[in-house]
Amino acid sequence: MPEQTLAEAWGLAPAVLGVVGLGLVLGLVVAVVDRVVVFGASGAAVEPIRSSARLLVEQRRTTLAADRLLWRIGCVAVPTLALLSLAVVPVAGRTLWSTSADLVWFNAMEALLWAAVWLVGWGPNAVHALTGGYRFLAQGLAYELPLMFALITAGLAAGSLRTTDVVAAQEGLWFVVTMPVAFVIFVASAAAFAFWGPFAAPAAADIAGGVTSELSGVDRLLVEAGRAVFLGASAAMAAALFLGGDSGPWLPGPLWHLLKTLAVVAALVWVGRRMPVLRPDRTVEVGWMVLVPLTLLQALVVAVLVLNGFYA
Amino acid sequence: MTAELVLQIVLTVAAGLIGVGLFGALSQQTIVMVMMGLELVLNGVLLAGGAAWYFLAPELPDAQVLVVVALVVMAVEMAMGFAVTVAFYRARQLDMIDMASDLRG
Amino acid sequence: MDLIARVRNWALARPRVLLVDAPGATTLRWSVEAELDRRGWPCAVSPADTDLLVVLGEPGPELAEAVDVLWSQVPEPRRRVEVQGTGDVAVALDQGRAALVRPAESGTKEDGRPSPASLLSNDEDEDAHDEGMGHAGHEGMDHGGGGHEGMDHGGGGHEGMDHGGGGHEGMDHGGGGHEGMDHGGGGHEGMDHGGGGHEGMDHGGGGHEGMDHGGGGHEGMDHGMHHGGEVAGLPMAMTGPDRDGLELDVLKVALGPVLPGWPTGLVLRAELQGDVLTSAELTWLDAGILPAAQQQSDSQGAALDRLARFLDVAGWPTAARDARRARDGVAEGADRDEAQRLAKAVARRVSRSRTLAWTAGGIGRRGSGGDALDRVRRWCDMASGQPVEDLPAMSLDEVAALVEGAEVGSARLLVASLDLSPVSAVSAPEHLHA
Amino acid sequence: MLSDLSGWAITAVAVLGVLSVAAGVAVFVVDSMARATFALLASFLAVAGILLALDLVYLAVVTALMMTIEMAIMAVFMIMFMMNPAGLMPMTMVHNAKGSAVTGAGAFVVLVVGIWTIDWPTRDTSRPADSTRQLGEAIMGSHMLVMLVIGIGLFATILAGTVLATARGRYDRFGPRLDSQRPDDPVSGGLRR
Repeated sequence: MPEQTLAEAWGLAPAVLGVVGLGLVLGLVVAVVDRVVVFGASGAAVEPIRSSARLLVEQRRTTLAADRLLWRIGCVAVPTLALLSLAVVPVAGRTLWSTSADLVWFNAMEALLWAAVWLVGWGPNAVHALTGGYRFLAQGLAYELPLMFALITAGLAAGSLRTTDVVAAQEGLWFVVTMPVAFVIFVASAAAFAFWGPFAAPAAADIAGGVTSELSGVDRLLVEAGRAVFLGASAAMAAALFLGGDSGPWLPGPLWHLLKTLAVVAALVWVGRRMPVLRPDRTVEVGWMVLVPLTLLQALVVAVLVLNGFYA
Repeated sequence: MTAELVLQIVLTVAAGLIGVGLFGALSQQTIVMVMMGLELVLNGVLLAGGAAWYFLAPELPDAQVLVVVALVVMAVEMAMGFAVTVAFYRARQLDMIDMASDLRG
Repeated sequence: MDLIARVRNWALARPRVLLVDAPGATTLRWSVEAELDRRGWPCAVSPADTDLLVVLGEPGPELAEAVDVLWSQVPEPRRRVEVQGTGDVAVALDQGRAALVRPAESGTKEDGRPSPASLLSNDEDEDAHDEGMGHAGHEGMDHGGGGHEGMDHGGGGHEGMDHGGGGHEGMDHGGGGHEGMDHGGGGHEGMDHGGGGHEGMDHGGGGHEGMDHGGGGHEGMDHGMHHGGEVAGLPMAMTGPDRDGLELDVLKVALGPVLPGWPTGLVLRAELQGDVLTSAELTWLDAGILPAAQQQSDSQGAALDRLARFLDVAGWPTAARDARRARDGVAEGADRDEAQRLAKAVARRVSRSRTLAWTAGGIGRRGSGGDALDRVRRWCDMASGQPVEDLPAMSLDEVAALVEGAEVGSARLLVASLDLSPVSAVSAPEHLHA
Repeated sequence: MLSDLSGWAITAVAVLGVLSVAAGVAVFVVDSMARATFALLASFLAVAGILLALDLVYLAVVTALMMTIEMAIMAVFMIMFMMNPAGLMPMTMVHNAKGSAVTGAGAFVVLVVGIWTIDWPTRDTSRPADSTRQLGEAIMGSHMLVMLVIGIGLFATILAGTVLATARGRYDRFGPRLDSQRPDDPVSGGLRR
């Protein structure tokens, strides 16, 4: 265990607060960029905060015979898991807490997010929300494996599941050069797990907002914030795993990481908002039939490179 | 607390999970609920395997491998269980074990 | 206090608006949408997401009832605004927002409307309601079992909404959806009362058609469903055949009459298995007393409007926004060239989009000729000012036949790709735009 | 070796242990299928937490990952097949409850007696620096046979499960002569239309 974790360096409470704050900032960034693209620039930076405040003054909706316990658990779990997935993203060369299986941790948080969103759809006992929940299950199942393989590919090249090691392994060459497919699929799958943009079918307008259709007040704020934070965390993770994290000339490392994260967010939103929502019955087949083999092929290529000593 | 005591506590928890799981697997009528009982039993095995590794033989990977095997068994059990349930339901519109007593041989 | 009021004012500066356009209020809707776009007020997609409920024109009795249900689902703070004519759009919206910000006045009693308290009250209240009903063994309530409430936003008739508790019958009586729903928390746990018809629902898209013991709505018997036997005096779930050969539970739903991008007043009643619709049936609310169809004077604007609504459903907000702006520009005529350019651009963008073709293609092909995508492309041609061929009219029954066996998403896209207006319930002409 | 497991860790293990058993009991107590499924998930997550405290990071995280996916799928199946998905009709669907309870309790008692009477050979042995690496090297080295069998078993499961669960074969999709250009599916996917 060479390097310290953030929790050891700063103390547990400040480190946790710092990461939570960072997560919220990332979520805000995602919301602002999204808004700029969708509605134009006017007052974009304020608007997400304003709608958060609006949701805070709003009453929480209760529906009849709702499974209130599971509903509330789901609503709270969505942002919590998004923040937990940020715990293994390196910030300033350190992660909030370091395990020997960081990449799997990130993946596990994603899987838990999956269950949490399903609960949000199930809880209110309403047909649109439940349809959204089903859609999310199908979508999540199809994109879980590509995402897993994309993560593992980066770990494979670095010879470690620890994110700080992965960043360190990119000193010579960013991983995106040798694993562009894994990078793109990672970002796309992250969007699918945040059911954002073209993958927003679980919360699409055709089912009146889907999993979010019965949410109001704090509940909606939690879920929407969780989606944004998760997207931001995934962008930061993508920057760390494939774009060399905080490596870069002149500027301090964390700033580089932030810039790369912003670039990933901007690219994602710019591309994602150019297309309509993709219907799950179409995307799911692509996920299984195209993306899984592609990521496996990518992993194979990387494995051959590893054996040739390319990354050494 | 000695290591042995902690080990015994953890193993007792595992035994509790196995006991509850056995009760569930034997008493439930719905196939899916039976599977949940079996999953609980395997959950206890996971826990016992982890405790055995930590307290008894951390220098050997065998206990860890056992846990991996238990996880895989769970996955296989789930997949096959659901496949059988679907096939069964498709054929006979039933999902309860007692309704299939004619399969007794 | 002043600070709180200010924060509130700031937070609600851009309320989310749910538009309900009564038949005949199409042009009014255009001007309201243009005004909302100018102000940057977003449109809500569900009542839970709504601050201002804006009712345009004069809804008929059935639609008004549906709007009341919709209103009952809007969380506080909320305000209902009725707009009758084009002139007072901005004033009405301003008044609505001003009233929304004032905390004291946003009470539920202001409209003198019986507000279903259990839907809107907070948790404590709801618990009190549950207990208040005093049904022993009423566990299911808390376990999130029973009635599918809020199945459709503004689901028409809200029938079977008995506050008392006894028999309430299912769907076959008029309005849309909301079966199994009773605000008091009583009736749908029918097993305790043994009373009238009771349609409990279960989540899995499975319609527990609890057969009543007393008489009442014997629905579902004619679907050839199987009885799983009786448990605790109640029959088990009814199932129906589905396309995968599994006889799974069915859930009765009603889509409409108010949904984003959906022709207001149209109600789709169907059985839902998972997310597949079967036994679909389409009706218009207030079918008997529909006003004469508003002849769309501006076919290009109308095409752009339809395009925008389709894009809403297809989940393409940027394109939908551009289509709306082009429509408003064409309608207002202030900057015609610019509007024409925008209209052409958005039409080209949509008709050439390969992603849209990939995701929305092939829907509803079985019926007459082209699929949803072809119809949308036809609108794109219309929107960019090109002459198009007339399409044969499509009656509601034909649409229902197309919807049969489609998923909810496909059904929504399908309906959004058609030019359905209330008048077609009677004579079924598709407007001839040339 | 006890210095490894701090007081906090022991407390966490105890709390999570109680939680896992309580959640396990809840599986068979609650009326709602969704709640039963997620109670089981809670039990798994508690066990994963204990494994985490026992320094088995990879196994803990993988348990959470796999079990979450399993439970999410299970919830859907459960709701598909159960006539009582959400506690609408409180009913017991058990057979031989007494015998089962006796069996379960009996197994528990025997195990507990064994656990508390055996003299466990806890030794102060060297702990590997990285349990994940230890496991990885084992299944890719000395225990590779296990991995091979697991791989084959999972692959066989995928095939067998699909064959069992689907009612449609290639003749249904491509016609009796398998000469149809497009598969006749209820819903066309994203690749072939």
